[in-house]
Amino acid sequence: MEAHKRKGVPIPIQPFTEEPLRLLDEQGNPVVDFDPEEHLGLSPSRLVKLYEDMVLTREVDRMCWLLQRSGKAAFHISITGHEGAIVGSFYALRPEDWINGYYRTPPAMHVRGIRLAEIFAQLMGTALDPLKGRQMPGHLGAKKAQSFTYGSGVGLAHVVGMGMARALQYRKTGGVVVTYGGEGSTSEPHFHSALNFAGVYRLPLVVMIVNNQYAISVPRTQQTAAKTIAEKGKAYGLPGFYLDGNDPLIVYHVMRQAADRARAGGGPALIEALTYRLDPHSSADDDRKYRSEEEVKHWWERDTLKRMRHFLTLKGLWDEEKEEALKERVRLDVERAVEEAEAAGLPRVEELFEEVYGERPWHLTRQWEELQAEMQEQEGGH
Amino acid sequence: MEAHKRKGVPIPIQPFTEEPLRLLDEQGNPVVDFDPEEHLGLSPSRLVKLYEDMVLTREVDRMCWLLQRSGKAAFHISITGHEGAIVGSFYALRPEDWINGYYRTPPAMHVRGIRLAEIFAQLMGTALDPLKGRQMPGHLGAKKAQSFTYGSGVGLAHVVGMGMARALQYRKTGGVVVTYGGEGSTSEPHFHSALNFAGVYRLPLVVMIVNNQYAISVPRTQQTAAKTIAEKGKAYGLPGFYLDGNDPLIVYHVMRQAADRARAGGGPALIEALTYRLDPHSSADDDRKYRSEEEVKHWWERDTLKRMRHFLTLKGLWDEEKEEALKERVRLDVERAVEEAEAAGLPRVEELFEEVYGERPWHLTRQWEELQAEMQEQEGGH
Amino acid sequence: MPVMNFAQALRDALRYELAHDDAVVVFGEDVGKRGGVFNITEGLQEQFGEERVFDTPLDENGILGMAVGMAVMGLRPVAEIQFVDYLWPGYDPLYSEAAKIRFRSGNQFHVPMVVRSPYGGLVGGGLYHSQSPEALFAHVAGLKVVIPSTPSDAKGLLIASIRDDDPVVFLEHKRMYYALKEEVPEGEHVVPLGKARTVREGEDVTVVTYGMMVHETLKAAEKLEKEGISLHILDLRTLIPFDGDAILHSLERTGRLVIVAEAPRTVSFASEIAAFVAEAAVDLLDGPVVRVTGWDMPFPFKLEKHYMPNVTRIARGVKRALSLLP
Amino acid sequence: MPVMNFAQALRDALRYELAHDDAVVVFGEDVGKRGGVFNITEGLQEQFGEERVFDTPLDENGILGMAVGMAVMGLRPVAEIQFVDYLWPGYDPLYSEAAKIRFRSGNQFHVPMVVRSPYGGLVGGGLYHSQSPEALFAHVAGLKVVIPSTPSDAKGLLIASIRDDDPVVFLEHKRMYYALKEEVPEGEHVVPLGKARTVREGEDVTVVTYGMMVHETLKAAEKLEKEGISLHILDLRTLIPFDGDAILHSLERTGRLVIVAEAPRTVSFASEIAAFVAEAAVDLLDGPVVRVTGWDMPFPFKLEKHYMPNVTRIARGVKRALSLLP
Ligand SMILES: Cc1ncc(C[n+]2csc(CCOP(=O)(O)OP(=O)(O)O)c2C)c(N)n1
Ligand SMILES: Cc1ncc(C[n+]2csc(CCOP(=O)(O)OP(=O)(O)O)c2C)c(N)n1
Ligand SMILES: [Mg+2]
Ligand SMILES: [Mg+2]
Repeated sequence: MEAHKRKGVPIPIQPFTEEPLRLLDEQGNPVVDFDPEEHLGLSPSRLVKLYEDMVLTREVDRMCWLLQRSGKAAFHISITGHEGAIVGSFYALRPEDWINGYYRTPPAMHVRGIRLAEIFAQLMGTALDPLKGRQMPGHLGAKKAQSFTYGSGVGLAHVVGMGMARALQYRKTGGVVVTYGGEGSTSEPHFHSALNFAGVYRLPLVVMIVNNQYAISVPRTQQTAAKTIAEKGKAYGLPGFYLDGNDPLIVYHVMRQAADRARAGGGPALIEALTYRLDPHSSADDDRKYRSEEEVKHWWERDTLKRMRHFLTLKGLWDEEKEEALKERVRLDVERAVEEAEAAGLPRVEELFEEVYGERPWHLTRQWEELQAEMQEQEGGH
Repeated sequence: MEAHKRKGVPIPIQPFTEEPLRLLDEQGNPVVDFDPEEHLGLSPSRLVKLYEDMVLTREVDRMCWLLQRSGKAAFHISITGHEGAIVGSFYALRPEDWINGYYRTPPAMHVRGIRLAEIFAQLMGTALDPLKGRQMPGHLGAKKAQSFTYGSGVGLAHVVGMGMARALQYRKTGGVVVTYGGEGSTSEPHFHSALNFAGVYRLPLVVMIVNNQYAISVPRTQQTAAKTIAEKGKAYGLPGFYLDGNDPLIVYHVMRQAADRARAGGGPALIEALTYRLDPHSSADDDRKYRSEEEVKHWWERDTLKRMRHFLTLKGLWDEEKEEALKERVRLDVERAVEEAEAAGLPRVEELFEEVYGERPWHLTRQWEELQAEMQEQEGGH
Repeated sequence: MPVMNFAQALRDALRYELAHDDAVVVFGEDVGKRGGVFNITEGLQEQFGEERVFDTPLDENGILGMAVGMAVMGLRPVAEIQFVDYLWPGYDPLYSEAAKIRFRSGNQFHVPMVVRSPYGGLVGGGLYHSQSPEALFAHVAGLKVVIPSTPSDAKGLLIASIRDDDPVVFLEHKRMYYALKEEVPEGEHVVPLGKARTVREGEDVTVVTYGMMVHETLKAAEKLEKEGISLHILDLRTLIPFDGDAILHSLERTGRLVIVAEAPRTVSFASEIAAFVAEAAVDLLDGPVVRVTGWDMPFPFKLEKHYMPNVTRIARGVKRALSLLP
Repeated sequence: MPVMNFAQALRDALRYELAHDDAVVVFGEDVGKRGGVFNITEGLQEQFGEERVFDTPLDENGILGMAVGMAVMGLRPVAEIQFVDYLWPGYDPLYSEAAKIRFRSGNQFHVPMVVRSPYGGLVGGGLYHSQSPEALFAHVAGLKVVIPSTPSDAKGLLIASIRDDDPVVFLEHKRMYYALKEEVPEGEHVVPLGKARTVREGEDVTVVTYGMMVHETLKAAEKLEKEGISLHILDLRTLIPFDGDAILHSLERTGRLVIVAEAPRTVSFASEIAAFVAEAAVDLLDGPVVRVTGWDMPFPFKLEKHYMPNVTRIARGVKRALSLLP
């Protein structure tokens, strides 16, 4: 989350376009003439780091799948395919900003300053997990990383994030809140309430919709009859930007402008980043029931990682050798993190009873005593 | 609800205008050259009847206030000022259509075929009330009038009405559901859910928003940052029409077209009828706390009744004499209806226990026995 | 009779009702092509078409609001909520509309809808895939609440619920879907609402339970049998209205009462049964009424086994009811 | 000490906390310029400005979602829900977020918010302006529930609730706002959560109650006194966590228990108290535990007086507890 230098003339962007905004085409070639440093404020080294973080995120995700398949994690819900939208948007934020993520953000949370070992600890529910093993995999958040803890109910991040933005506005911190959700989350009442309140109070809120075209099996067209998700901003008097979410640079660029506008008091924004879920919905899903192999293949060919790599290569910032070295480094980091996470052991039972309220009320004390007696009996082998 | 002849070339209408659509100006002069019969399908006699029903509605409303002030009604919530929007829209519907009204529709329910005496019975909770005295004043509905019973929670009419429309679509009745609510109701989640589902399933639903510029004390600008309420249709892929709600003719005209389009399978629509609440929010409100006398006066001068009367007079369909005769007739009808409603007496206590479920379960039988014993003791004067 | 698991029995009930009453429609998130995330509605869209069995947008408020509106117009909607933990955005249409429409309309309208939803823990699902919130439906006058514990009951109670003229919340323990098999009657099979099932006859302690806890209680009964304690187990099947007579009848013999349910304890359905007995038949009680329940905390993930009532907890509860433990 | 009615006492508490802690913010429908539909927040926006006291759009989901978000960032939001009957569109942020954030975040975040809302009947308000849904909050682990019965408690408990680090649902009987007056301490006045108040000492029957029913119970006590029956009345004040010790302590003397509350009976808070006693102290009971409550039906309009617990119903309940009535 290190603050980065900002410079240059930003490339202008418009809300409510019919086609997604992009800087890179599907192969990764620039569609307009731009200089990342001058126009986006992304230095060559940061550009490279952005790519490296996308690759690391993908590798974290692959490791999550492995841990799930080997029974060490109860469940996994994948980020694969969404890295451009998620890592790209994380890069646009400042230290004073907050995020309210969703189940696809955890593998990228190292970008927000959460350690890899903590990411895996959350996945496996070990004692190193900032959430103390209280939540299923896919729910990582950490106060130190200014990342709220996601709570499973689709859409709630938007309405709670709206309240967080109201607090930042009240305290005049200059911070912005970015909430995340899939396009399915726009159907929930929470999206509606969040955008409506944000519009009325001109809150420093950016609602980031990662539109991967399915909500489990339900296709985007059955989710809403709106032409684009971005267009929903009109219902609340705020701009909606429709982006190619597999282009990390347009995501970065639009998020930065939307966030800066919001922090300056210009009010909230809605961003729709169009992408595709390359994996099944989760480890509990069978996506062959509702979509074709060809469709999935079509989108693998447009994978955001490839696009970014191609662009870096074009710019002379990347080659095969660097790619190999990166892969190796990442593999080691990931493996070490998993080991550390596993070594941490189980969370403590008594803490369950201590952290329902700030002070434990008498009835929870009694229930804890009941449980202790029960555990003793179980250990005693009765 | 008598079906009326439809003829002529309709005047074209556009969604999403910046200014409200109207056929009559603020005084009641036509703003375009149109013939009510040819262009709207409103014969001279129906045009007159529309006005007469608006006047009757106003007089019912005044009587409700009197009954409230004299203690015979616990509460009243006024339609005064909204007659053009509400009666005008009722006139556009067909016998196969349904409405899901709100607390401002009851004084106009005679247009839907509910007897005046029933309207007052609901207000006072007497045995003639179709709702058997179960609801506060302002909640009238009746199955025989294809008017669902309103339930107090702002916005719920929209989402339940959406389900009613889904049933009509499923049964292929050719009917349309019109749901009603103030502009405040567009903030509730129910509005969002209703429009989103309606868009996805292309339901025969028209959501009619009677925008009277305040939700109790909260002005429209604090309700949403959207430019118009009508614009919210874009979030759901459906047309939103912004109308001058004090012009009953544009309301009639747009509602008829929207309903006909919906019944033909063309999908749902949103209508915003801009008007003004001339009375306090309800008998429990003090509107001087949040708006000026001048503002109220400004809008009294633009009263929908005046406008319609002026237009009828222009057309040679109305004069002072007719007005006097109408007032006298209406006064008598209203008085007789109040007498009949009062004479009906109280609803029956045992029915309370019989109508929670279709069959009374044992625990309600026991509770009814408890209450009977209690009532006997009270009568016995213990 | 064919052998079916819980999921198959539910599907059989839906198929039967869809085939025999064109007022029945089935919908929810992913219930169409995908057949539901637990595959309960698998094949139904193919068989009955998209008008009868369909997907909805991701919005429980829309789902339940739509169900209410369809029901008041005379259809018999069966709405699936993907996990009962996710029902709450749609609680208003259920609480404020479905439960109150018959009453408030003076019996002009009624709401023959069913809300089916998986509930319950021990599935590695953490806070939001494990809850048992039946109390939040059972408190709401106008709703009925049904929780089956066997495949045969699942079918018979679901058919009865669909045919019932009032709104029914029908909760299915997700851990039972594929874990439990038994013979289930083919075709017409109705288990009337409001009648408990005697799972096991016994002398010493009456245990009132429902849903998956029926099976845990049976295991505890076997264990306790060896210690010379005999349990009389009642599976309520319907929580609202519950079978009060069956409870009192059994208590006449045992004089001891334990209620087993996995929901948190305070203001729970277990509390209701305890209160009912303390009010209606305190004289029958020879010892304390014991609630064996989950704890008053959000449902944990990693340590869920310490949350869920288990054989040890049930056995300890029984012993408390017998005053063998403090 | 100044004499205040219930409404003034609440306003005094809000004013005091607004003045002393800039983390406190007050909002809801019509609470700004209009001062709330019951005038509780009258004058506060003028005094503290629109950033501290403000109106919201007509959306309880937005109101409660916003409150949760503000609270996790360290503010102390006090959200008004205009009538508790209208809270349900916003139940999800309360149930799924506010109640569970401390636990699920491993204590990283907590939610020091207060939801104030008028509840209760006998105001000519019918189904949707009269309900007492405290059970639906009390069942939710992670929430606290407070219901004051006097102006002085209203102030002291509201201040305690605002300072509490967990989410508190604070219900105010709307019929008491302007009906009740008493001396209320000026300035700092904190009534700790979780402690019952002994309203009246007595020997024969313990009556546990809260909110407006405290006053109805007092009237019944006067009537029963003449018949030679003496009531010991406990006003719980806090429902979660409730003061179990005070109840048991009183029962040791009386051996008889009646709970009086206007909510519907089944799975109610009254059921919880009955269950608690049947579990913890059945030996103390010399007769049935009696729940004097509203009926299990939607709240009626015209016939509401037959719904509400009244002196006759309470007195009959007391006699049942004494086995003087069947
Ligand atoms: C309120 C609620 N309803 C249902 C679910 C179950 N569920 C989890 S993810 C999901 C689909 C979400 O789709 P989308 O918002 O498009 O995000 P994606 O998974 O595609 O990234 C559903 C239905 C839930 N978590 N919360
Ligand atoms: C869910 C809900 N919240 C609050 C209320 C209380 N209430 C009744 S009418 C009203 C204002 C409605 O404003 P609007 O929708 O603009 O309609 P209008 O009264 O102006 O016609 C409010 C807040 C309610 N009935 N339901
Ligand atoms: Mg998606
Ligand atoms: Mg209004």
